Order: sequence, then C-alpha cells, then structure tokens
Amino acid sequence: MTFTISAPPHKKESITFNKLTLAKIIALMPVVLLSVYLFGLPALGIVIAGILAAVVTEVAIQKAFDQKITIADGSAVLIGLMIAMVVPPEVPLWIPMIGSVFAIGIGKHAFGGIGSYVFNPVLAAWVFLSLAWGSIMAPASYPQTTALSDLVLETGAGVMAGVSPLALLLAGCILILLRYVEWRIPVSFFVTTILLAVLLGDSLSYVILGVVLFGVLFLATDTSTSPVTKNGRVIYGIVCGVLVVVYGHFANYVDATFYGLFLANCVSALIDNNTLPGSYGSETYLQRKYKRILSKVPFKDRLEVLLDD
Amino acid sequence: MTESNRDIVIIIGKLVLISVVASALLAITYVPTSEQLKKNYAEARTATLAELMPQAAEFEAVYGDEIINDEGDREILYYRAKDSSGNLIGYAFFRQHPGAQGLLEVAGGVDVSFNEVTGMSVMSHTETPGLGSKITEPAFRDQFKNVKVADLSLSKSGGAIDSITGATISSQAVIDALNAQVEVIQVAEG
Amino acid sequence: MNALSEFIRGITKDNPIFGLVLGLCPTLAVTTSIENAIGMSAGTAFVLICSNLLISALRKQIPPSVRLPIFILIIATFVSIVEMVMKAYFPPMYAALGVFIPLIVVNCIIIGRAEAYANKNNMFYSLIDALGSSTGFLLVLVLIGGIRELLGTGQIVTFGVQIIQLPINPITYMILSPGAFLTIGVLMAIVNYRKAKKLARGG
Amino acid sequence: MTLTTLLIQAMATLGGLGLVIGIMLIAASKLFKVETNPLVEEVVEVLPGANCGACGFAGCADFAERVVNENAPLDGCPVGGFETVKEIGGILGQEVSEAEKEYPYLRCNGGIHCVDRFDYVGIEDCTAVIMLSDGEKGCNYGCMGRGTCVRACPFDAITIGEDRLPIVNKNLCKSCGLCIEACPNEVLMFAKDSEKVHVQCNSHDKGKAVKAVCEIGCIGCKICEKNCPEEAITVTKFLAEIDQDKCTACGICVEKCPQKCIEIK
Amino acid sequence: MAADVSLFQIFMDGVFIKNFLIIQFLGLCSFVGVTKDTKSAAGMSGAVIFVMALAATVSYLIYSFVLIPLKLEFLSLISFIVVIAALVQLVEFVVRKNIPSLYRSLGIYLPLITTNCAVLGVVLLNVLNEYSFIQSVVFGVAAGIGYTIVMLMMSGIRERSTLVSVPSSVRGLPQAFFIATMLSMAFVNYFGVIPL
Amino acid sequence: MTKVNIMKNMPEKVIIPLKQHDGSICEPLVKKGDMVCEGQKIGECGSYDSASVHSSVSGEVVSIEEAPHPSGNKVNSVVIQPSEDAECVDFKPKDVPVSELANLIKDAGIVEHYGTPTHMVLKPEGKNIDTVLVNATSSEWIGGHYDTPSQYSSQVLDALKLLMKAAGASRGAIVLRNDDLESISAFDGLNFDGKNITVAPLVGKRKVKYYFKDMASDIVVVSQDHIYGRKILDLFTYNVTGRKVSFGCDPTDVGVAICSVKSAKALYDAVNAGKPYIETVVSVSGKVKDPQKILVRIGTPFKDVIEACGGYIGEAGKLIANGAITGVAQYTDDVPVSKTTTSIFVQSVDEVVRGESVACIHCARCVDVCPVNLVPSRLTALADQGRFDECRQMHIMNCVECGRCAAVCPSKIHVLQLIRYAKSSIEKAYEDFAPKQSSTNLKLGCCGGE
Ligand SMILES: Cc1cc2nc3c(=O)[nH]c(=O)nc-3n(C[C@H](O)[C@H](O)[C@H](O)COP(=O)(O)O)c2cc1C
Ligand SMILES: Cc1cc2nc3c(=O)[nH]c(=O)nc-3n(C[C@H](O)[C@H](O)[C@H](O)COP(=O)(O)O)c2cc1C
Ligand SMILES: Cc1cc2nc3c(=O)[nH]c(=O)nc-3n(C[C@H](O)[C@H](O)[C@H](O)COP(=O)(O)O)c2cc1C
Ligand SMILES: Cc1cc2nc3c(=O)[nH]c(=O)nc-3n(C[C@@H](O)[C@H](O)[C@H](O)CO)c2cc1C
Ligand code: SF4
Ligand code: SF4
Ligand code: SF4
Ligand code: SF4
Ligand code: FES
Repeated sequence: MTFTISAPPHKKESITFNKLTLAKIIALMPVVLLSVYLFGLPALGIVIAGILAAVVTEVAIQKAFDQKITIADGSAVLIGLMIAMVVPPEVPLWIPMIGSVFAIGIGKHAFGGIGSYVFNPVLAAWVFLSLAWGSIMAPASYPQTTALSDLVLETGAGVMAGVSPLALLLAGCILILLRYVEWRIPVSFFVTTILLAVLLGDSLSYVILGVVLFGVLFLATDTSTSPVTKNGRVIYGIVCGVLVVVYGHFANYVDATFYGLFLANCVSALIDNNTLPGSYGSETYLQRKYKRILSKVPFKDRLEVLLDD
Repeated sequence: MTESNRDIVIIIGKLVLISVVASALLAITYVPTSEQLKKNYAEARTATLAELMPQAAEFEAVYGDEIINDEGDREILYYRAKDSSGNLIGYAFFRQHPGAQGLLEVAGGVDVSFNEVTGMSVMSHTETPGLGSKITEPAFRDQFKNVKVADLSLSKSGGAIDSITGATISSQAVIDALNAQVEVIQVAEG
Repeated sequence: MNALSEFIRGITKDNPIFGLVLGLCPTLAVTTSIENAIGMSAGTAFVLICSNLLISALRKQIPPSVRLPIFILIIATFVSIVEMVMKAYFPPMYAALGVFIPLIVVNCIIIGRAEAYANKNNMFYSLIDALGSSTGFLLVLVLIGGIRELLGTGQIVTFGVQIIQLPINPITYMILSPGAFLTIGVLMAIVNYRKAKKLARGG
Repeated sequence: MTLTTLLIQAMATLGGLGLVIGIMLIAASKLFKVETNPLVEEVVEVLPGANCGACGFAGCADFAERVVNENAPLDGCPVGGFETVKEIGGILGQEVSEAEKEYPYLRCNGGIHCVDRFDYVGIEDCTAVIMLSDGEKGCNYGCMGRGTCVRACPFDAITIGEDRLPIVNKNLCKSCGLCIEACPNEVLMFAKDSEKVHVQCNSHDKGKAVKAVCEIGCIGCKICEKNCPEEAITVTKFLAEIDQDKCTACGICVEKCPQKCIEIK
Repeated sequence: MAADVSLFQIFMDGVFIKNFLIIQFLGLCSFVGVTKDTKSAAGMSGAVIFVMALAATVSYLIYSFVLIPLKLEFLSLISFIVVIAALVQLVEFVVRKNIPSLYRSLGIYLPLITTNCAVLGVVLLNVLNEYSFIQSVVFGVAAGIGYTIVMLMMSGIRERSTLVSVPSSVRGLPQAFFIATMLSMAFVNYFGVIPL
Repeated sequence: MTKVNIMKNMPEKVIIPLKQHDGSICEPLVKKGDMVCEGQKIGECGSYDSASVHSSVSGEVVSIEEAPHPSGNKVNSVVIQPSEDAECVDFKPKDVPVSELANLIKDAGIVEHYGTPTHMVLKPEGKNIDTVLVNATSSEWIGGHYDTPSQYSSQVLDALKLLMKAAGASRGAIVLRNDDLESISAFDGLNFDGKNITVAPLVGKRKVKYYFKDMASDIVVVSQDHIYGRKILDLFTYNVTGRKVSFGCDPTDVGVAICSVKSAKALYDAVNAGKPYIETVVSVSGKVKDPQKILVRIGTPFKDVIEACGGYIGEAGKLIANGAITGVAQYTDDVPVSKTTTSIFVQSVDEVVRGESVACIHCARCVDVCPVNLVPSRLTALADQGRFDECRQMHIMNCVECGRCAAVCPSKIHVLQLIRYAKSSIEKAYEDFAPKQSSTNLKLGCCGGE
C-alpha cells in the first residue's frame, strides 16, 4: 500500500477558486436575465460577444505562451460577462469584444494572470473603452432611482449592471454570508458613502444605484486588487467610498463607480504594504495611550488587571 | 578631490569661460534672430489679417492706452478693416486665451454689423499634439468661415461648431476667445 | 573598435530607448504622430551630434568635478541656438517642432552619451556614436509614433501626405498618455521576449 | 540697445552665474567631502550588476569593495565570466588568465528509474520533501527531481526534463554555483566540458540496497576499477569515482559497467 | 492672465490634472528606475519636492530680477538648467554625506534629477504660464507632491508585484510601463471632473 | 469520558527508537541477542538534553538498526521480539528527595508531547522556573489512564505539585478547555489542600497572575478557548501568563514550564509506582473499524495498533501520526508509537487532499483565520522566493503551525508547508547566535523585526 505524504494540515475546506468564480457567475445571472428582459436580445448578443471574446483571448494567450489552459476556472467567462454588463447594451458588438480582449490580454495576462493583476481587468477595460470611444460608451440614460420599484427593475439604467439594485444586493449578501465575498470592504464602503453623501447633500438614492452595488460587491471586492490585511480592507473600502462619492458628486455615480474604484486599485498595494499587522500581542498605539491614561487614574486597584504585567 | 587652490581657480575659470563663451554665442545669435522674428511676426500678422478679410485693403490699428515697450508703442486692441475705397467693412483682431494646456493666440474677423464672423486662425498654441493641436487644422478652422456670431458656440450647446473629439476644452477656448473679443470691439465701437 | 559596428551598436544593443532606456520623456510625449517623431529625432540628432563633437574635442580640458554643469551648459547653448535660428529662419518647421525643442535639453540621451561616450572617446568615434544613437532613436520614435498615430487617428498623415488610412473607429486612447505607456510597454515586452529566446538558443 | 551692450550684459550675467555656481560647488564638495575609492566605482561599473550574491558577498558593490580593498579574488564573480575578470584585472593592473568554464553536472541518473517510496503532495521543492521524511526516492543520495536547483538559479538555466531530472542549459548558465549550494542531496557538482567521463550515481548504499530501489545505480562492483587502463577509477564506499586528471576518455569503463551508470559525453 | 488662476487650481493642476509623471511624461527615468521599493521612491520624491520648490523659487528670482530687466530672456533656458544642475549637485553632496543609505539606494539617480525633465518642466511652465512668485512656488510644490503620490503608488504596486508571478518577458521595465498605463488611465479623466 | 482500552495483544516485535525527544540521541545499552525485561533501560545518554529509553516488553533484542520513526526520518532503533521466557521485575514506588526529582524524570525517560524532555522543561540549565502550567486543553490527553474524572483531577493536582517541586516553582496552574465541561466539573468544587478549587476562565487581560492573587492560592485551575497548533508554546504562555517569549527563546526563558497531562501522569507513576515511561494512550480514529483510545506499549508498530482497532476500512491512503491538522503523514505502517505519539489518524484514498495548487488570489481567508495576526499569503509568497529575512520581519516565527491558513485556502496553496520551510531556514541561519537573553518585555516571538 502506497501512502501519501504531505505537510499538515491533512484536512482542508472544499472551497476552490473555480467554485468562487462559478458562484459569482451564478449570482450575476438574475441581473443578466432581467436586463435581457429590459434591453431585449441585443443585450444577450453583447453578453455572448463579451464572453466569447474573453474565452478566445484567454485560450490564444495561454497557447501562445505554453501555459496551461485555464478557461475551466471560469475567470475568463466571469470577466467577459462583467464587461458585457458594464457597456451600454446598444453599442456595436465589437465594443464588448475589444473590451474583453483588453481585459484578458492587458488587464489580466500582462500582469501575470489570476492573482497577479493589480488592476481589475473589468475596470481597466471599461476605462479603456471610455477613453477610446467616449461617445459610443456614453450610456443612453443615467438611472434616477426614485421609487421603490426602481430598486427591483430600474428602467432608466444605461447599462446592464444597473438594472436591478435589489437582485445585486441579494446576490452580494448571499455571497458574503457564504464567505465567498469579503464583508469589510462593502461595509466600510457603504458607511463612508452614506456619510459623505449626506454631508455633500447628494441624494442617497444615488448611493444604492445598481452600478454602485455591482461595483462594490463584485469589482471592489476582487481579491487580487484589494488589500489582504484586515485593517487594509477597511481602509480600502473607505478610499473606494470617498473616490466614488467625489466623482459622483460632480458628475454621476455610474461613471464614478468605475473611475473611483479604478483609482482605488492604484492605492490598494500601498495600503496593503502599510497595514501589515504587528507581532501578535504587541500593543497598538491606542492601547498604549489607554494604558497611560489608566495609570493616572487614582482608583486603579480594580482596573489594574487590565494593565497586565 | 585634492586640487590645490591653483586648480580650483583654473576650474572656476574654465566654468566662467565656458559660460561667457556660451552667452556670447547666444547673444550673437539672438540679435539677428530677434530682428528676423519681429519681421516674421509682423508678416504673419499681416498675412493672417489678409486671409481673414480678403476684401480689405487696409487695416487701421486701434490703440489702447497701455504702453507695451520701451519705444513707447501702445498696445493694439483691434484693427478696423477698410476696403480699397476706405469704407469700413469689418474688424479684425488677435486675442490670447487660456486653452487646455497653455495660452492660445487666436486671430479672427467680424463684419461691421457684428453679425458674422469672417474666419478664425490660430497664431500659436501649446495644446496636446494629436488632441488640442487639431484646432489649427482646416477641418476645424473652416467651420468658422462666415458663421453667425449667434451660432458661435459648440454644437453640444446648440451652436454651429463641432468640437474636436477629446478636445472640447481647446475647442471651447477658441470660441470663447472669439466671443470675448467680439464683445470687446462691440463695446468699443459703441 | 570599428566605425560600422559602433554605428550599428547605437541602433541595436545600445539603442537609447530599448537598450539604455534613456530619454523616455520625449519618446512618449512627442510620439503622437510620425511627423512629430521625425521632427523630434531631427532636433535631437542635431544637438547630439554637435554636443558629442564639442565635448569630445574639449574632453581633456573639462575638469571632472564640474563636468556636469559644463556638459549642460554646452547642450543648453546648442539647444537655444537651434531654437532661435529655427524660429527666425524656418518658421514652418518651428511651428511643427517648437514645443519640443526645449525638451531636448533634458533628453537624457544627450547627456548620457556625453558622459558615457564622448567624454572618453575621440571626435571621430563620438560622431559615429552620435549618428548611431540618433538613428536608433529615430527608428524607435517613428515606430511608436506610427503605431499611435495609426490606431489613434485611424490614419497616418506625414508632411501633408496621407500614407495609410484604416477603416476603423479611431482609438482616441492611443493618443492619450496611457496609449503611450501601453505601446512602449508592449514593444518592450516583445523585445525582452525575443532577447530571452535568443539567449536560450545560445545566440 | 546695441549688440555690444547686450553682449556684455549677457556675458556678465552668465559668467557671473558660472562663477557663483563654481565657487558654491567647490565649496560644497569640500564641505561635504566623502572619501570614496574611485577604483571601487570603476569595478562596480564593469560588474554585471545582477546582485545575485553568487560571489558570496552582499551584492556587486560589496564584492567590488572587497576586491579592491581586501584582495578578494578577481574571478570571484562567476556571473560576469572571463570578460569581467579581465576588465577588473585591467582596472587593478593585474594579469589574469582564463580558466575553463565549469557547469553543474548531475551525479544521478535515477529519475524515473528510481522507485518512489510514497506519493507526495506539496510544494515542488526537494528540501521540502526531505523535511517531511528522508525523501521521496528509494535512494537517499539521488536527485529528488523536485527542482530546488531550478528555483535557486537566478538565470532560469535549469529545467526539469521528462525523466524528472534537471537539465542545465549551458547557454544560460553563468556558473554561479547557486544550484549546487541549494541542492539538499548534493548531487550536483561542477564539471568542466573537457571532463568527458562521469559516474552518474551518488549512492553510497550497498549493492543490494541500490538494486532494490534503482535500476541503474552504481553497486560498487569494482569492475570499472579493475578494467580502467589508466587506474583512474577508485570505488570508495560502494561508489565509483573518476580521477579526471588521469582519465583519457577511452570508454572502456562505460562498456564494462554492468549497471550502465558511467557516461561518456 | 495668470493672476486670475486660483492657487487651488494651480495646486490641483500640478498634483493631479497635469501630473508630471503619468500625464505629461516628465521625469520618467526616475519613475521606472527608482520605484522598485517604497523607501527609495519616498527618498527620491522628497529630494524632488525639495529641488522643485527650490528651483521654482530661484528661477523666479533670476528670471524676474535679472533676465527681464536686462532683456536677456533668451538666456532663460541655459540659466535655469545651470541653476538646477548646481542645486541638485548640492543636494547630492549633502545626501551623500549625511544619509549614505539613501544615497546608495538612489544610486545613479540622484545626479539624474539634474536633467530630470520634471524639474526643468516646472521652471519652464512657470515662465510660460506667467505665474507670480507665490504661484510659481505653489506650482513647484504641487508638481513635487503629484510626483510623490504617483511614485508611491507605483512603488507600492511594484513591491507587491515581486510577490506574484509575472511572465519573465514582462518582468522589469515592461511591467513598469503596464502599471504606468493603468495609473495614467486612472488619472486622465478622474480629476478633471472636480470644478476648480 | 471516553473509555481507554488497553491493548491486549503483544505485538510481534517492538521498535524502540533511541531518540524520542528533541536533543541528543541515546547510546544503546544492549546489543543484538540480549534478553531484556519490561522497564529495563536500553538507551541512555550522558548529556543533559536527553531522556533515557526503556524497553516496553520483555524479550530478545533482534537488531539495532535505522528504522522508520513517526517524525518522518529514520532513527537508530532497538528492535525487540517479545518472548514469554524473559523474567520480569516488579516496579516499586520510589521515595526520592526533591533534589533528585529531575534526575528521576530524566531516568524515567519522561518527555513532553512536543518533544522536549520534561526535566529540560522543569530544570532548564541556567534558568529559573517560577510557574508550572499543565496544559489540558488538547483533547487527546485528557482522561488517558484514569477511570473516573475525579480520580483524574486529584491525580493531576498531585502531579502538578510534584512538577512544581521538581522545578522549584512556587506557583502552578492547570489549564482546561472552555468546552471540556466534563473536566471542568471534575475540578470545580474539588477540595485540595484545604481549599476549594474554582475553575476560572481566562478572559481578556485577566491572566493567571490575577487569579493567583484573587484566590490567594499558589495552585489554580483556569480555562481558556481551545488553541491548537504544533508550536503553540509561546502563544500558550502569552495567553495564560501574559509573558512574551522572544525569538530564539522558549517559555522557560520567561520562567514558565509547560507540561502535558500525559507527562504529569507519567511523573506521578514514576514516583508512586516506580514505572518508567513505557506506555502511552493513543487515540486511533479515521478509517479504522473500531476507533478508540488505546493504551499501547511504546514501540508498538502502527499496524499492530490499527489491527487492535479492527484494521483499516478499505484502502488506506494516508496514515497520520498526531492528528489530522498538525500531524505527520507516514509512508509506512511499520513506524512505531513513540513517546510523542498521541494519536493515529487514517484517511482512505479518496479522502486524501490533493487539490492542485494555483496562484494565490489574495482572498485573505488565511489572514482572517490566523490566530496570531500573521499574513500567511504574503509569508507564503516570500518563503517561496527564499526571502526569509522579510518573512522574519513579518513575525513568521510567531506562527503556531495550526494549519488553519492552509485549510481555508481556495487556491490550495501549501501555505503551512511553505511557512515551515521558511521557519526552518531561519532557525538554521540563526542557530549560532540566537539572542538567548530572557525578558518579559519582549514581544511574543519578536524576531528582530523591530
Ligand atoms: C457590519 C458587520 C458585518 C458582518 N458581516 C459578516 C458576514 O457577512 N459574514 C461573517 O462571517 N461575519 C460577519 N461579521 C462578523 C465578523 O465575521 C466578525 O466580526 C469577525 O469574524 C471577527 O473576527 P475577525 O475580525 O478576526 O475576522 C460582520 C460584522 C460586522 C460588524
Ligand atoms: C465622466 C464623464 C462625464 C461626462 N460628462 C459630460 C457632461 O457633463 N456633459 C457632456 O456634454 N458630456 C459629458 N460626457 C461625455 C463626454 O464629454 C464625451 O466624450 C463627449 O460627449 C464626446 O466627445 P466629443 O463631443 O468631443 O466628440 C461625459 C463623459 C464622461 C466620461
Ligand atoms: C493628456 C491630456 C491632454 C489633453 N489635451 C487637451 C487639449 O489639448 N485640448 C482640450 O480641449 N482638452 C484636452 N484634454 C482634456 C480632455 O480631452 C478632456 O477630457 C476632454 O476635453 C473632455 O471633453 P469631451 O470628452 O467632452 O470631448 C487633455 C486631457 C489629457 C489627459
Ligand atoms: C550626467 C548624466 C549622465 C547620465 N548617464 C546615464 C547613464 O549612464 N545611464 C542611464 O541609464 N541614464 C543616464 N542618464 C539619464 C538620466 O538623465 C535620467 O535617466 C534622466 O535624466 C532622468 O530625467 C544620465 C543623465 C545625466 C544627467
Ligand atoms: S539536483 Fe538536487 S536540487 Fe536539483 S532536483 Fe535534484 S535533488 Fe533537487
Ligand atoms: S545552473 Fe546553477 S551554476 Fe548555472 S547559473 Fe544556474 S544556478 Fe548558477
Ligand atoms: S500562519 Fe497559518 S499555521 Fe501559522 S498560525 Fe497563522 S493560520 Fe496558523
Ligand atoms: S487563503 Fe490562499 S489564496 Fe487566499 S490569500 Fe491566503 S494564500 Fe492566498
Ligand atoms: S526624466 Fe525625462 S527623459 Fe529622463
């Protein structure tokens, strides 16, 4: 009998990268279906074009550089799908296709592929398309979520990602509860945006636009482009929130999501590098201050235990 | 670095020498070229004026109060264009205006009734090559031929001028320059 | 040392952009069109040749401790002269290049070659080196300019002649700054890839 | 303004500027003087700048300093090759002669011919496997084929071949020896190209133990030792060793070896 | 005309909208050369802010009080560059003496601030835009801050990139340019939206 | 409380490694062909960092050879074939003076489950121990050898007193697990030395020092959350006493001796029954027919233990000594149970984890689970590139090797393996000049990073 040898641990959770991507694709399906209902068949064409181009590019690049073909992990499909969701549905088919080629070729593989890229390929592709063909990429309308029914089906949404804030929120929450998606970033993002929006007097309805939710739950939480440290993720959420609101305040929250999150990607690594945790048990700055204050308290005999030795 | 004092003097001397030679060279180049430049400048202005108002035979400068150089010349606000028979047919002008990257100098002409702009020409600019630099290209310039002053705005805002893709700021700057100066002349001429 | 190989070296191994990675700023800033690329290369070539020659001629006289200020003085003088003369006597050319001329002063290629080559070699070889580097610079600039102009405007128009027109929607992106970075990044990756392949084959 | 006044003013201004700057710089250079050895900087210039540490010092600059100030060997940098050695020699005014280049040679031909004791799941690294148990292979002396050397090479010169043994690409190898240092089983050694005959085994196990785990390992039968006309082969601790100074590459041992574990290039 | 430009606008221009590194392509050599780790990038940035502010000040003084009165504007390029060169050399001497570790990590790049287009760029743009003294200094500092921000972002990303696998032909400069592409994309449109 | 069975069948042969601890290997005292008795010392080493080895059966020495060892490597071992004819000695209680206790422990071959000989923990050379902790937080050791919880609790307390005596320590604590209600109730209300014992929870900054004062007692019983991992000593010390152990040091450097229930019991037996350390309780689980806790003789091959538990179910794919999370996988079932073996875990072929590792996606799941605030994903990348110095600066030495990071990684990266790789490289590099000064102010495992 040949035994297997490996380092501990010998039991692992069954979660895999493939499952993570698959879950996200499934989570986006309701929104895609709703947008096909809303925008008609052209939307379906855009989705197919985006996914197809992404998959073909991925295969071509991996063939050309003798790498393992990894379309099975679903990452290319997810990127293609997301690109289709962020371009206006009335654009010609070559727009999502070129977007997918850019996302996979430059955004993903030029940086080393899964896990190595520093800028979300979908955001990169959207910014690229907007800079390259600004007039084509301008959505036909910007959503104005005013009624409650708009949360379910936003008819004024200019892109597929915006058609149903509620469906996105539900999908995102499920993913968060399953721990497939990080919770710190969305939480600190929403706290920040809501505070800032109130402060700047922006309508709160803008903060819960479908595109904003899509951006925060699916793009900002892209693991490769967000910090890994716990504090880093909270700070990153705040940075995302500030950048989105600033742009959104002066322009609109749809473009703000993409530009703001893309800009946040730029500082993600910096946040990560500067929030590395200290040694376990070492005092944080606040703890030191707290101690100093306590040591001045007269009736400290009962509090003393908190001071440790 | 263990030069003796003598070496130091030599080094500084060489530095000074080269500076002096360089400045001499520059000065020697500067004098004739600046003359030529003035000539070119004047010629370019004349040519532009002629191009903007082909019917005009003479441009009469209207001077402002500010003195601009040592010779006591005063600034030129605009020109009155007159045909061969001396009738006033319009006004021509040069106007500086901030563009996207730096200052633009735009030349323009307008008819006597301030109804139509006769044309536009960019004298100098520092706009982004490939973007804002397209304001010098005929495709953009020709839009200004005989355009109504009322229509002098971007098509986005309902005017007659299509802006250059990706260079709205530069396009707007040209229009702003023309509008501003036309207004100045209108006020001055009553 | 052989003149031809020195010349070729400036284009291939010691290519200012891909080999030495010098003078990136003008490379990226002016390559929005082939025309600009040619103009910039011409201005650079003139200054590079003149300064290489002069510095090589004076190299024994230049005290090492103030070498840099002297190089800069010499280069800046040439640049200023070029600018003034061109402005006065060749106004059309100046109109096309004017913006880029002062940039030549800080083009690292010139000071880099002055330091690395002209300061150590005789005038003949310094001239050859300047010619080689200029040619290398020109070729790369034209390549990058061509790519950006073609994709960014959908056509290439050089000195008023339309050379090629593509039936595409112009990609404004390529004219903007990211387009410049992207183009040079992709080109450098290709150069690296080919270098590595060649090395592994024993070339 | 006349040309003369302009000329004088210009010359005075720039000349004055030059004077001020010259004085300032000289003063500063005296004030903030740092002793540097120009030789060190020259040596740094000619070094490859890979900062790989193969010389045993903390990077190229450190090596340069040791060469100049502490008489470290000129050929200490294996990466630069003879060209560099010559240049350093030129700077320091020393004569140098070229040594023949050496490349890592693998003293094991086991690979797929050697049995695996277990099935390993984990990081691809020989040291890591050895940390878990004495190694995956039946033979404790041979190559694990998990590529620690591949990862150690800063020049991507090693790949693991079909037979799960490392292959050195001599075009890329700079003879830095980092792979040799990294190998936990010490199966790699330097060999010159002129050394034609090698024993492809590193096992000091007894013949029976070798045969049990490896089809082509040296069993220490001494046939080669007896047959070598130059007496270049000695078998110590069940492993044949070739004295490269004596070997004439006649190839007799290669033919006689019952295990076919001697190779002639 | 420069008088009506607010200091805030000049500041935003210098830091973001006309960011020297990724929008105007000024100072790229150090951008790709000294951003391998955050420490060197920060050190270099500090030096650049200092030199830029100093250069803006000195060049303004020379331009307004020497060159203009004497009508020697044609000497501006040459005198600016010489002054910058001298300033940088001074900084170099000081750093080499007092912070040797920083000097070692900045390697050849410190002397290269001399011809760093960015520093000359500040000075030339100040003249071109006819900025007043205070505006010139603000622009110099702003350009330096913009330089610093991008240098830090770049070095953070490059530092993190050493932890992940990058195709060997992309490693190094091409990767730096790809990152620059993305940074530039992020900057090109974002800050324009803020009304000044 | 799970019943402990006693393995009845005598194994065909026992393999007794001459090294079952960290430290010097023992010299064999017997040679091939000798007859040995149960409890006879068969290996000893003069140096202090070693524990003696005893025969666990009576029989004949058949060979002394390099044999597999549960640590993964081969170790020189004495192979004994049990036989009926060897005469046996009866164990007699020993009355030893306090000063001799440490020697008795060394002589009886008592070793902590983490490898250090117990006398090294209690009487480290040149260090003073002031507090002895008995770690009862790990489930495997609780209740072994004892029939009822009450018997267990009083014996452990007695053993703790012995340990304190041996160490010359003034204070001692037994640390239980919060969710081990059975043990907690066994201790709670127990009258010991005229005092009623209350099990006190360790919360926040309320460490054991507080309870010594609060209860005015030198011996307390406390409880805390379950922490696990191979290298938890430093973390355990910090959590219980608040003292921080710096890099290159161990808890003894801050005056803390950590013993297991198992060694406490062994000491109790050595003193009260005169019995050396020759048998141990092993919990056998996984794909065996009859999983149980079983008392076996040290040196019994795994296959005999598994046989005694009913044998494998189906084809075994992985055989793990010491638990599924931190254990060492074995390549043969001929390895013997050693003093540090606490459990045997068998996985079937299908259960073996073989997920192919792909690039880290920075999902930060590992960061979220790490009990000592490390960033395993970054450590992994650094370790993979051999950048050990940076690992050290990121406090890699704090890692308790709990394996949670590797367990949750969706990319199936061998996180813990890489971390251990780096740790062993760092240890090797620093062996020569480990800063051995002890200080309570140093950060836990602070490794020169700051
Ligand atoms: C606003 C908020 C939202 C949270 N959402 C989740 C969640 O979606 N999933 C989850 O597992 N825990 C959630 N938590 C709880 C955290 O997981 C818990 O605080 C965390 O595990 C604490 O341990 P940590 O900080 O070490 O991760 C949430 C906590 C807060 C304050
Ligand atoms: C973030 C953003 C905001 C925009 N805001 C406006 C706007 O407020 N007004 C407008 O007319 N166009 C706006 N646009 C559209 C762009 O100006 C678009 O590039 C332009 O209409 C097309 O360029 P062209 O008209 O020069 O061809 C915006 C585009 C973007 C990306
Ligand atoms: C590098 C760069 C150069 C620019 N140059 C110009 C320019 O020369 N003229 C101009 O009007 N706008 C210029 N802009 C501003 C953008 O083109 C601006 O987004 C555009 O004018 C917005 O208008 P649109 O999108 O509506 O066309 C420049 C922007 C960048 C990033
Ligand atoms: C004196 C001097 C010498 C230079 N030499 C080199 C050189 O040898 N190698 C190089 O990569 N860049 C060199 N440069 C380029 C350098 O200018 C730098 O890349 C840019 O100046 C940054 O703006 C040199 C620059 C100067 C000022
Ligand atoms: S030669 Fe050494 S390092 Fe390389 S694969 Fe073989 S055992 Fe591993
Ligand atoms: S193969 Fe070995 S000796 Fe050759 S370069 Fe690589 S590591 Fe150095
Ligand atoms: S790094 Fe991993 S194994 Fe180490 S303590 Fe953290 S989670 Fe546990
Ligand atoms: S759990 Fe795995 S994939 Fe996620 S960050 Fe950690 S190492 Fe990377
Ligand atoms: S910094 Fe601009 S060319 Fe080097």
